[in-house]
Amino acid sequence: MLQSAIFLSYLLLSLALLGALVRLVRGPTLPDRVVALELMASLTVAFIGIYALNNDRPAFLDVAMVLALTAFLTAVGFARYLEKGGHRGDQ
Amino acid sequence: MLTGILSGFLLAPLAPALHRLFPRYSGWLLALLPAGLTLYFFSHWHTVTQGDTVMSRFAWVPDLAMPLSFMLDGLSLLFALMICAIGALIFIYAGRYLEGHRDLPRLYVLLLCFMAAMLGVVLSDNLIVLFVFWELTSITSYLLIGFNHEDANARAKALQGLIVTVGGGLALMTGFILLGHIGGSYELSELITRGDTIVAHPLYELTLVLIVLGAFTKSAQFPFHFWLPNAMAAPTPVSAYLHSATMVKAGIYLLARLHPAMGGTELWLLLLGSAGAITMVLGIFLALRATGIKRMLAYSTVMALGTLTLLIGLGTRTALLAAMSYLLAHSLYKGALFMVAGIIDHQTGRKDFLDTGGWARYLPVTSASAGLAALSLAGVMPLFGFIAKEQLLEAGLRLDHALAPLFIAAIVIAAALGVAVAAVIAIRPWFGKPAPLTHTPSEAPPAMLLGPALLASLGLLLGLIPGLIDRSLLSAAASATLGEAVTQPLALWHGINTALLISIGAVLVGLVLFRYWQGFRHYTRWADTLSRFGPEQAYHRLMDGLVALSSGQTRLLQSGYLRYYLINTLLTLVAMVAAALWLNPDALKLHLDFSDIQLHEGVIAAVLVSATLAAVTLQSRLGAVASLGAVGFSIALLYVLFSAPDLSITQVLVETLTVIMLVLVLFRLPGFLRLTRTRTRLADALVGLTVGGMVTALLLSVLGSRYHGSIAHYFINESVPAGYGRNIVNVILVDFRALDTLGEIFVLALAATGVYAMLKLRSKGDTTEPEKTHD
Amino acid sequence: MTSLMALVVGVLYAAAIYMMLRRSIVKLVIGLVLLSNAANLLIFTAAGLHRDAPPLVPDDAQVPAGLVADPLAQALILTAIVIGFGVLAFAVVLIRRAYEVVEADDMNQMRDTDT
Amino acid sequence: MSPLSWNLILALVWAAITGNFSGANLLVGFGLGYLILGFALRDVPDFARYREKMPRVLMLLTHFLRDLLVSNLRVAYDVLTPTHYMRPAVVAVPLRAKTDGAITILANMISLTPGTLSLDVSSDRSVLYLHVMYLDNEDDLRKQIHKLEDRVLAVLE
Amino acid sequence: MNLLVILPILIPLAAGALSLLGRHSQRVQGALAVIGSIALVISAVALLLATWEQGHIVSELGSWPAPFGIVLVSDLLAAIMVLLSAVTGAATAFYSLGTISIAHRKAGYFPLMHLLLAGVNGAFLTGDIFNLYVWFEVMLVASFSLLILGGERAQMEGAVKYVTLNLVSSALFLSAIGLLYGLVGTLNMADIAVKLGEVDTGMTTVIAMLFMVAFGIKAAAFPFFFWLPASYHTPQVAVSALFAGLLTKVGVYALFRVFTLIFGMDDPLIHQVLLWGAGLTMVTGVLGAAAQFEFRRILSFHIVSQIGYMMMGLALASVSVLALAGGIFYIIHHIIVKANLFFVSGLVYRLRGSYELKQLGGQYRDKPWLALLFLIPALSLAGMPPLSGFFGKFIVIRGGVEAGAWALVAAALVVGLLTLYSMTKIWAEVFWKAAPEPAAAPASGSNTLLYATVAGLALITVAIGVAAQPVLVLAMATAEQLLDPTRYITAVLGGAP
Amino acid sequence: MTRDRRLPPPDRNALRTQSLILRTTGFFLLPLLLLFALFLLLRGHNAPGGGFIAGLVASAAIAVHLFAMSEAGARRVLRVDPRDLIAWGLILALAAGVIGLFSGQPFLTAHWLTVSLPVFGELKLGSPLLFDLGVFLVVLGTASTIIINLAEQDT
Amino acid sequence: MINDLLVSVMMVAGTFFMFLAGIGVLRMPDLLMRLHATTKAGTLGAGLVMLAVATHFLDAGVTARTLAIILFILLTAPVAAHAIGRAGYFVGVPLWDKMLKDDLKDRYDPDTHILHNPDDDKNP
Ligand code: NA
Ligand code: NA
Repeated sequence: MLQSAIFLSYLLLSLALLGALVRLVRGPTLPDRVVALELMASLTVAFIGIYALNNDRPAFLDVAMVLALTAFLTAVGFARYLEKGGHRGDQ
Repeated sequence: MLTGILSGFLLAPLAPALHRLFPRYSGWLLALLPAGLTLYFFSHWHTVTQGDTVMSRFAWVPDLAMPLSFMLDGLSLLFALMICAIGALIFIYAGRYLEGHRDLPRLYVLLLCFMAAMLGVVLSDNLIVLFVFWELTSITSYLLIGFNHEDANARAKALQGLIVTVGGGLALMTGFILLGHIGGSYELSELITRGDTIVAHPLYELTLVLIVLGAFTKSAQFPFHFWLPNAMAAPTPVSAYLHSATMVKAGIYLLARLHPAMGGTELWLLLLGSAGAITMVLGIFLALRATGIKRMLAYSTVMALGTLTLLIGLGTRTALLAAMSYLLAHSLYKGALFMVAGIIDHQTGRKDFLDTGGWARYLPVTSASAGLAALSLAGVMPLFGFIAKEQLLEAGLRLDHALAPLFIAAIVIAAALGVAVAAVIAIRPWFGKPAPLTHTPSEAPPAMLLGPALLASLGLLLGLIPGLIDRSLLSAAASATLGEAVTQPLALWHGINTALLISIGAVLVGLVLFRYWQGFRHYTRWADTLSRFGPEQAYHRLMDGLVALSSGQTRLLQSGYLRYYLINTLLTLVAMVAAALWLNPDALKLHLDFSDIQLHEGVIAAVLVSATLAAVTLQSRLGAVASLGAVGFSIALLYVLFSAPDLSITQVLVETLTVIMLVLVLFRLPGFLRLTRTRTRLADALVGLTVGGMVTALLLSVLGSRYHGSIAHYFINESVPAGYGRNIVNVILVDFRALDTLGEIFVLALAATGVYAMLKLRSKGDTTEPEKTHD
Repeated sequence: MTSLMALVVGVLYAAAIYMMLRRSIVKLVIGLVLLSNAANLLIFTAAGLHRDAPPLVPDDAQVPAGLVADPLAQALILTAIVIGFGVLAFAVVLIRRAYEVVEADDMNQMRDTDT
Repeated sequence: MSPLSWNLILALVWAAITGNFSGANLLVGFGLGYLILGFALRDVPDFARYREKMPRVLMLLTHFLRDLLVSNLRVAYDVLTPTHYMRPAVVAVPLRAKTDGAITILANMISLTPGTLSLDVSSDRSVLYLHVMYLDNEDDLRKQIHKLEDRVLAVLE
Repeated sequence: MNLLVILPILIPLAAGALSLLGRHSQRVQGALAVIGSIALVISAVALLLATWEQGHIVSELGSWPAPFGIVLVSDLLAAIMVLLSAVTGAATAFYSLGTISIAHRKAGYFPLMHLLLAGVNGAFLTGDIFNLYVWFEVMLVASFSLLILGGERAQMEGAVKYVTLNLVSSALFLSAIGLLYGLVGTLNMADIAVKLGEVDTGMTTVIAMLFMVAFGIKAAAFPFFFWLPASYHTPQVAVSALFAGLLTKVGVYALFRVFTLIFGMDDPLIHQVLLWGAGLTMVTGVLGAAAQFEFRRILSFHIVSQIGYMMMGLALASVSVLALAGGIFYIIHHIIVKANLFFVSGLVYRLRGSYELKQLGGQYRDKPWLALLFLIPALSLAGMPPLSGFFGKFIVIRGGVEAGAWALVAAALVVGLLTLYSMTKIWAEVFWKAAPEPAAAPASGSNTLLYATVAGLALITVAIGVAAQPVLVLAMATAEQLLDPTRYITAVLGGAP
Repeated sequence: MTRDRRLPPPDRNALRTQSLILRTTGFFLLPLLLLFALFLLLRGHNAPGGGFIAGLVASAAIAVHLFAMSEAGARRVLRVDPRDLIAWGLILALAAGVIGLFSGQPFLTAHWLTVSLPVFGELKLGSPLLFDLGVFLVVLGTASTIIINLAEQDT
Repeated sequence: MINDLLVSVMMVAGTFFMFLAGIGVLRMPDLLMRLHATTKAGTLGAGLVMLAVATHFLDAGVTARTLAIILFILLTAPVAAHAIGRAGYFVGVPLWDKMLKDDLKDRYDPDTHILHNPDDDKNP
């Protein structure tokens, strides 16, 4: 059962990842892409969680921890760029 | 002997100080060195003329078989005496000629170095050491010719001389290396005993051609003759020295020196004979066409050098003795004549024969010296030049060779034209209608008269009493050149023979030519047209071509387009790898196996590739940056999936900081423009795919051919027991391979310093101070 | 999976080079980032891929149980990542300053120094 | 320095002296620190009300988690239903919370609760701008926000 | 003895770190520059002497045994290179004290200089291929930072190309290391040599090509030299000199090291590629210079050209020991002479305010000593006897004749002549020609230190020529050592590898 | 208008440009991140972490503060010039390597002290840990130098 | 067994929410609505997965770490959403045309960066 659940989880995460990827590529605006990137970071956290669980490797949770704590910086950076008037036409 | 040679170099740096102490007598004082050296070489007169050789040897670079070894035999002695004796006169002359000239001390320095280098050339026993001095003469003569360095013409001519002589020198060096190789020694004293071996060697021809090329350039043989008259840009004392006894004679010396080792073959005769004959005819013809005093003298030197080359080429006993006599005679009269030319210029300011005339009464000593020297040039009794010319004719007449008629013709033509040239020199400035001058010229000071007078008188003295040298110095020199003893007396009078008749005929024809000198010049104007296709033009074409070629190459290679540089680099890489694979086809192992891929792995790889493509294709810069973030996350996930937690964390963090940096920087930069055409982009994509494909192929091949276990097992086993850490990667980083990490943190420190410097240190012209941040 | 990774690495190299050949210096920098990642993944793959075997020693053992992934390759890559970061930081600021003095993001306008 | 900071420091000190920086140990350290600050040091003015606050924090968290769950079910609904059911709007909600900390916590919690997303606070801190997915009744919305605000203020004031 | 191997790295590292810390104090910076560079020279001399005595000195860093830990290995080549870098470094330090502005010092000039030397020495001494990469990067980033110090437009433009192409080289190097590690699972160069000897795979040659390109870019060999002429004339002249002397030579060193120790020169492809590379590098470099009319650009192109001579020595190594020794002799000569010529260009710039030949002139009249100090390295560069360059060229060519590489010998000869052409061009334009217009106000400050530096290097040039024998003995011993890699391998891995 | 007295006085300029929410969260995240960085540093020898990773996380903390507050604020957090951090980090790492030289061992030879603590037994303290601390400082100093100086150019 | 069931349920639920976030970010009509999807679903999804991990290992250390992760996500996700949403709104990303109301419209002054409250309109 656990194995099926893990498989299902991987599948769902993979699909979500593809969704985020499509949004990242399609945009249409920079904030849209950033939202997609943030989601990818969250998905990565979840991915690592499933992986750690599946392989009994709690050590990898540290990766998730770092990601959870720092990924939002990217969004903040992009936001700063936008608010400071960085190239408006650049979507 | 080493001291003797080095003394010139050692005195050189002191010359300016000496000049500052005794500005009026510096020439006389400096002349003491060559005079002393002359005496020193005279001290060996007896030994050497007996046929013995004085050797001396000091270690220098034994591993290159380069001892400082010197040899004083008849040939060397003849040259050394000329170099030192004429050198002494030149110093005295120059001290007066250039009195008050601000660069006179520098001239002394260069002359001393040049003299020392010249001595080195004629005394060296070792080929390579000889070459060292040979090149030194080229360099010092370059600096001497360019003495009037603010004159663009002087600079250009100096360069011309240098390029020609050093170019030949390079051939010479190779020739010497080969000669040493095939002769089994770099010592001349050894080589001259191994002539048979050398001549028989398969590399002989190549060696000879290379060496002869070196000698010809130095001695201004056709087609390299053009640099010599152009070297007249030098001040007169320099010309006098370079043309009489030294520089240009170095090539002659070398040919004479190598005659026993390399001479006597058909090729030798052909090369030297033909070049010499052409050069002598061409030289004297051009001399007679010239009107500039120094120019005419210079071309007559070309003729003399051709004559000498021809004689050495003939290589017979008579020819070689003739060569030695001619050599000495030429040095005496040419030295005198150049100094006379200098006196004319110094006292009257005239440099062209056409601007001279009728000055004999004002310059009695000068004109007498000029007359004597010119007669020697013309080969008129009873001067030493006559004896030399008789010998020359004899040598030609006795030659038993298919080309002999041609050589004789050349000799005769040269003799006849030579008389005309001599007549111009001996008559034109001194007699006839006085050329108008603003002031009445006065006789030159004694320091300047000493040289021409002495040299011209010596020509007379030796003509009258050839016994002073014939069986001693000249025989010894000729013996050395021939490689066996020569004891042939010289005499002014041989009775009436063919040579004498030719001589007389030549004088008559020469006088006629002098009479119709202007007519001769007029009817030979075609020569100017012809010279447009001559070797000097070739030189200019070559130099222009060089610059054009190099600009073209630079435009092509160093185009400034980074894209071009990168493509060039990468495609070369691909080509090299392809060549390696072509030669080792078994290396390529392209077994693709996708059976073990798990779903999520495949998806992550797909995301990685898609995000990469997005980063490449998105028109939004920040979108591309965001895609880079996605690439980073995918890679971090791959690191997780394949057991690299530390890498994953680092990747995530570095990616985040990278994105932040890019965002901070891109703020200022404009958006992407579509700058390149589709075709260019396709080409670039092809380059990228080629390299990418190559990397994939190599990676697969490596994975297919790996066979060794990794040294990693050591770290895995020792991490806890010896490194006291359970994170093996970290133990490697801070202990097992801490030096890598140490270097790496220094990289970071350097990057930070560079970034700081770029942001804080602005150039003076940089106006882009931080501008308003919003629009 | 190594085959797939080899392909992925190839794609990364191709993309990196394509970007570096563009005229925009910003794209050049993006190319550099990709190139650095590509080289790291190349080493990672060349050293062999191991699922579920992080090079960590359990608390109660002197050596890891069973096979673990190559820690040396990981250490090398970690070093390379950090060096790459330093270099990239430099490059990023360089293009910014280059843009400021040249006033263009176009490599083709940076040809003055080459004659 | 706030009691919470003290508590965190104590947790770290605990981890340091035990030589074990595992999460569990830090948690133990935090708990021990809470006990020390809330009970042993309750006479120190700074820590006087620290003990009572903890339960309120837990209350807040409970409510919040429930909201979070609900909001996600709502999102599930949103995502899976056709878009034309949505009634989005940007609404200004007056704020009673005055401190930066309170406003921030409130805003962040709002972002994680059903149908609302904090966009920004006006520069004079009087109004919070929200993006709402389903604007049925503005007053209901304000009430709902104020209820959350009360709970936050109870913990912080 | 362990200490001697690490000191040439440790001294500049420490000097750099302390200099960074004391960046606000000019006195500290100056003292560190002087003490650091002198200490480095002393340690380098000691290392060379010790290496001469012992053959190979090996230090296993961290006491971890080879091939697991990183080893530093000093053989004669490494020790010679370290000494050259120390001398160049010292010259640069003294020259810099007289020329580098306060603003640039505050921006970190001296730490960068120290660390550049550390990177260079690390590259020379390491016995580990990945560690070589790390030192390359240290050197590279230091050079990046030095290159842009000043922030002029030309510097930025040049730096973009320099940085990009060198990063490509680094990426290639790293990739090659990765592939090599994948193949043999080790990083210690001696161990790699042993293991590759046991592998029978064509991948060896393929990977060798990657290394050749990676190092070829660093060495500015044909057709990878583009970055050099684009950038070397742009930074502070002391920086140019340091780069000119050292940086490309690290690439050459790496070629010498890797292609004598790891990849056999008996591979026909490697041999051919090196031969062609050497010839084309010589010719294209010297032709590049012929079109230039800027002092430092001319010198820069000549760096490229002369890399060709060094490569020629390596290319012929399998046929002629003398050629390899010639290559080594050439490196020794070139580093000193090239740095010195750049220093001279800097002096001229201080006097006349330009590097453009057309705007220069009159220096022979005004500064005869400077003229002499130019002439010595210039003639040496052109291979005029009896200066150092003559012997370098002569030995290489003699090796070429021994090996029967006629085309290459011819190229080397012609290139020598064209080098002389370039040098006389500078001489005629800068020194002989009358100054075209009054000089811009000469740079303030005393030039005594600069003259002393230039004179010191010129003296070395003359000394290498006049006392060529000991240098040649050293070069021969080095060449023989390189051609017998088993000694290196035994020294590193012990008797039974 | 009341202001939370526990918060540092925001720059006048920064107050207007940055959101209150971001600023306040940033204030709380800073110590959290720094603590986390120290945690990663200390346990890096035995679990994922170490000087690099810790240094990068600490740099992220500085970046958070910079975005949330201001460049000056970020500098204040560090208290020293980040370039001094770099220098000290380098010196520390070098010193850790030099220790071995004094006992005649090669550079970078590790030296370990076993500290016995009354409660928790033996603790291994060694030069590699000092080295890692140096790495931490350099990474932190470098990233901070770059980010802060870049950000300062923008304002 | 019970544990595995619990773990499976939490895991699938969590990843399902994340899946929804993925669908949401793709399907939602404008930036702000996409943010709703990712912020809430992303947070809950990751949180549930982490709880599943904690439940699976039942180890104090792991639990502490998973709780830390959840805490970090709760702290950072809304801030990120706020930052992006606010920036996106202010730079004028197109919003869904069926929006009912916009109290924020024209309240932001990009020059002074002052965000006015609605009362300011009455006494400007
Ligand atoms: Na490292
Ligand atoms: Na260089």
